[in-house]
Amino acid sequence: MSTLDFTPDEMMTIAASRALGNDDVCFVGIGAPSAACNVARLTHAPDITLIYESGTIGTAPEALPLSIGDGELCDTALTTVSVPEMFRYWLQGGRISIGFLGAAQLDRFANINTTVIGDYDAPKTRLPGGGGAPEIASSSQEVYITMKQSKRGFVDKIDFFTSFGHGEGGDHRQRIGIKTKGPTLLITDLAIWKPDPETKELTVVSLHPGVTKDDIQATVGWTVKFADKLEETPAPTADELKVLRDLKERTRIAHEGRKVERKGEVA
Amino acid sequence: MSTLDFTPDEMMTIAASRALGNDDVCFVGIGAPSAACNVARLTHAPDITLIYESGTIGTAPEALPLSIGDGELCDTALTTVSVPEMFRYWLQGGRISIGFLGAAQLDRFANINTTVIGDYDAPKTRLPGGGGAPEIASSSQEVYITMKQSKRGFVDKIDFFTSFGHGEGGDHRQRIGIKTKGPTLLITDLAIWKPDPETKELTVVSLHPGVTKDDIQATVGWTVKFADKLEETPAPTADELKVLRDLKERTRIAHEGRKVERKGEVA
Amino acid sequence: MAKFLELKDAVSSIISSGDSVAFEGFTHLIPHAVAHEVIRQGIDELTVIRMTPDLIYDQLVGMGLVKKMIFSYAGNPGVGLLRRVRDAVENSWPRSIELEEHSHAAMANAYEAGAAGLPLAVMRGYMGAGLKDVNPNIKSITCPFSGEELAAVPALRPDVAVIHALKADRKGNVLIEGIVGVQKEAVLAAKRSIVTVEEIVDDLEAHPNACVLPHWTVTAICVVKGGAHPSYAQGYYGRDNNYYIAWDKVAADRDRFQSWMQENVVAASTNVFSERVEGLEVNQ
Amino acid sequence: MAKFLELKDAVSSIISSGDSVAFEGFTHLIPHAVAHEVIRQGIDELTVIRMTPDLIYDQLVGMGLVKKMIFSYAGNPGVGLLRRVRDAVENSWPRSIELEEHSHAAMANAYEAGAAGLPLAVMRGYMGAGLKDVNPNIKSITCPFSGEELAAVPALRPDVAVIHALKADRKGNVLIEGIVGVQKEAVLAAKRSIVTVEEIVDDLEAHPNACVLPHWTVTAICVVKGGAHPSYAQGYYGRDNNYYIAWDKVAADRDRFQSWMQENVVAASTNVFSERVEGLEVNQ
Repeated sequence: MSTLDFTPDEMMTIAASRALGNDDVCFVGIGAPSAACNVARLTHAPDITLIYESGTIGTAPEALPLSIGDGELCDTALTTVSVPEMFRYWLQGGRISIGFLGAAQLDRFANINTTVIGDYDAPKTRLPGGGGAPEIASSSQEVYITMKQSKRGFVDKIDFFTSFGHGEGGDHRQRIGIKTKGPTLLITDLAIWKPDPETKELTVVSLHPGVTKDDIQATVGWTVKFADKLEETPAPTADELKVLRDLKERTRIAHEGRKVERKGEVA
Repeated sequence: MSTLDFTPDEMMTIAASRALGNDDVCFVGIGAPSAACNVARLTHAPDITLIYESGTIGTAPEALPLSIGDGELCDTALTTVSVPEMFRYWLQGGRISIGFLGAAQLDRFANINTTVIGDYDAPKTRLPGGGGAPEIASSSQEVYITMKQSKRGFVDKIDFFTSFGHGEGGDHRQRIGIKTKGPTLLITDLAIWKPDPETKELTVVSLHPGVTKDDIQATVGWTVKFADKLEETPAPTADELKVLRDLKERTRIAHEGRKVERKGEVA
Repeated sequence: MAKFLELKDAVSSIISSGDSVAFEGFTHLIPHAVAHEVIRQGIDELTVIRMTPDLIYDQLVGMGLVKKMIFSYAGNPGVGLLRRVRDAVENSWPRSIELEEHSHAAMANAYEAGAAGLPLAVMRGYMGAGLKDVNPNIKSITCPFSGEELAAVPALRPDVAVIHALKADRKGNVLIEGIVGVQKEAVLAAKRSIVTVEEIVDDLEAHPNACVLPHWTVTAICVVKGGAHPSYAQGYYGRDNNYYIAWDKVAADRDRFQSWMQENVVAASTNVFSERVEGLEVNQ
Repeated sequence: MAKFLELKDAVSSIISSGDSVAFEGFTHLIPHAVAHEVIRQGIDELTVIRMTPDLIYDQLVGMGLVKKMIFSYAGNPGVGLLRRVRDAVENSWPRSIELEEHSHAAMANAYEAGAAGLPLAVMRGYMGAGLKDVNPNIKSITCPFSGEELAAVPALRPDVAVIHALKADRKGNVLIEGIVGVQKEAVLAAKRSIVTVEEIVDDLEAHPNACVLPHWTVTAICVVKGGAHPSYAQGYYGRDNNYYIAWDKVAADRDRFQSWMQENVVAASTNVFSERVEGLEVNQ
């Protein structure tokens, strides 16, 4: 961490948390999105509504869940609905302001692949698949994406269209009948990206502290566009860092669970 | 009541109750069907499942509800589901063994009208309409109908097809794609009727005690078919009568409600 | 985001003449107080949507405020016919009304589809039923897998949904319990909503899977104790069955109806509802 | 009509080789004990259906019992990939399996449609998504009212649904609470069902609108305390997160996987589940 008192991962989570507001209704994916949404809730957006696809609405976990459906999410939720209802009334019903997605592969138009590396029928790597993502991408009012930058992940051409971002760019979403905005924000460990208003190509609008344009290009498989007025992401505040680290510590303790060895123990 | 110790109405309710068994799952209409289903539950079929379209499943009211959704139905139910779920999972899902309907008009093929007398667009009498009946008639495994006989109700031609019985008879149901049996039993204040296995025309199979063929024909607007082996419906037993009368008395007391006059009193 | 408003202000700011308004409550929790406020404010040319029109639509129709009624069962439950609705349909008094008539299954599915953001509901229904012939909003689709022809009806998307619920918390989260009907669907299907409640509490004390409307799905919440009378509120007060029985006589006669409405609705205020449920309370 | 059976007898009498079986439970209440019994009995050529295949399908697939998998997310939740499923898909070890892949929304809708007795589910989905091109069971219908093209998938109608629930009463009525997932839909959609429960009680003490499966909708009920482990049972025991994390290493290696399965599943009995949740109990 040398001169800076935070990791790129922490910067990513905190930058993502800042993009969320009190009135947002977020459909939260597991991992980085979950951390960002809960940091927002524990800092500047205490009234944000967090929804996990397991059916928990208005949840406020003390520690981060390992899965999308830990008991903690239900215990602290306003209410918990069935999974069909979640996808029909709450996601398809247009009630989600921000759908928060991660990705294995991402292209310059924010199309996402989490299905396969290689050919679908004879994959090099079979990934978990889309889960809720195909409809989160089309039914949420906006989509935020958060993932670490790497040549493996930021590719010129994704192997499978798990969920549609801006397609081939421009008005491609509208042309195929999608009425929502799609990806409007990408937060990585290095930068903040937004789609160009016209072409919809992802464009770096803010570099995290200490990150150079070369660092960006070195981790991306296409020629990166930078905004004319490139900003620097404000470093995490002491308060933001404390909230995030306390949350991670509570999470660590919570997931440690039981210590006794028993029959059928896998470890 | 002269020589007999019960009314035709009591005979109707008790005869209907006898047609129900412990394993039946009944979709119960208000009025005579509700009384019959609860008498069955309180006599020979204690484990019968009664479902009201308001969403109450496995209900066991102390007194008969006035409406399809009195609080008593929910208080005594195994569970209460939403109305969309009731019609989707429970009725359309094929889980109802007996749908119990009444009618304003009925024809010889057990088609039912509860919508209008006269022309639909300029009705002589606007009746309440179908409510759940159109789909109760097509989705229940079987339909039982209970109503009092009268020339006004038992007509040669119904004014409106609120719900489809056997259409024009024969295999008309199958021809229009309905897979359930449809009306298999009609219980009136005078007799028990069943559709002819071939033509599906309603046929009197059992006369209630003291009722003659002429009594039947005098209350029906078409030439009535009688079964070759016409039976006599066993008179209500003392136990059946006691259960029904106690139920009606509990119902009378329950519906009496509050006695105080208040502002906004309608009476 | 739910605002806490006086009923008068909620109705005047949320419902306008010409709106389509779903007043829902399946026997339980019927929003009578809101309907009476609509009558007092004379909001007219309404398209009213309700599975079981019941007394409140007898009153709204009888007062001439209704242009069109979308419904599936227009009866006084357990009592008989709705005499004011009949008079409008049969004799155009006090005005003619347009009817769009469905089955319960279709209405319930159409609300569900509205809540789910779909343009249509698909069901196995209306087979051999006459409503298909008189309601052009009953169409069909063919299942591309089985070839089966299924009924299709347009989703319901009212301008306003009006419901009565048990209680809300201070953030505006709303609890419905017991016979929940189609109220959640109606609110989620509508552009705006008014929810009257028996009380505001610190904590809903709701079961994890209870029927709760989050505060950000509701437009306005108004406390109206007894606001469902003569319908009932589970755990608060019972159904006033005698009132339903007696209504039949009030509604039977145009003059009696009008003077009753004048005295008990037009000249009354929202507070009367709490008095009307006195003696009907149940133990919670 | 629910029968109370020993798990062994329920599995042998209800699930046969070649059946389509939905094991459901969305993170919560995953029916591990039943899956292990299926493995012990070597019931094979299964079409398994599950939104989130999870460890139990890693185990069933790794043991070669699965012919086809219908699913929407094949991951170890919060941990990573399912290594046995990967090995089957990428290397056909121990056999090749057929995949029918959907989105969560489509699977949830397809169960819903199955429970509702419909042949298809209609949704706004798969827009611009690649699964449309690789799954012939994703088609479309056109709304006859709006003209909108909507996605259509066939209803799921499994031969058998397998779930773990919290408790049953002595009549066989079953209570599910907390994250209820798609279990009710799966049971109602299926021809037959096996429900394991934590306990049998005199009274479910359920909330009026709780998720309850009436006894006549369930084929067999088996008491298996801890039967969801390493998943959890709300109010009984917590999720064994470490087990999920550790599974990643077991599944990474074919030999280790096989010896683990031999020791902990094939040579084990149903009783081990109650031991496995010791120390994970939560206060009810």
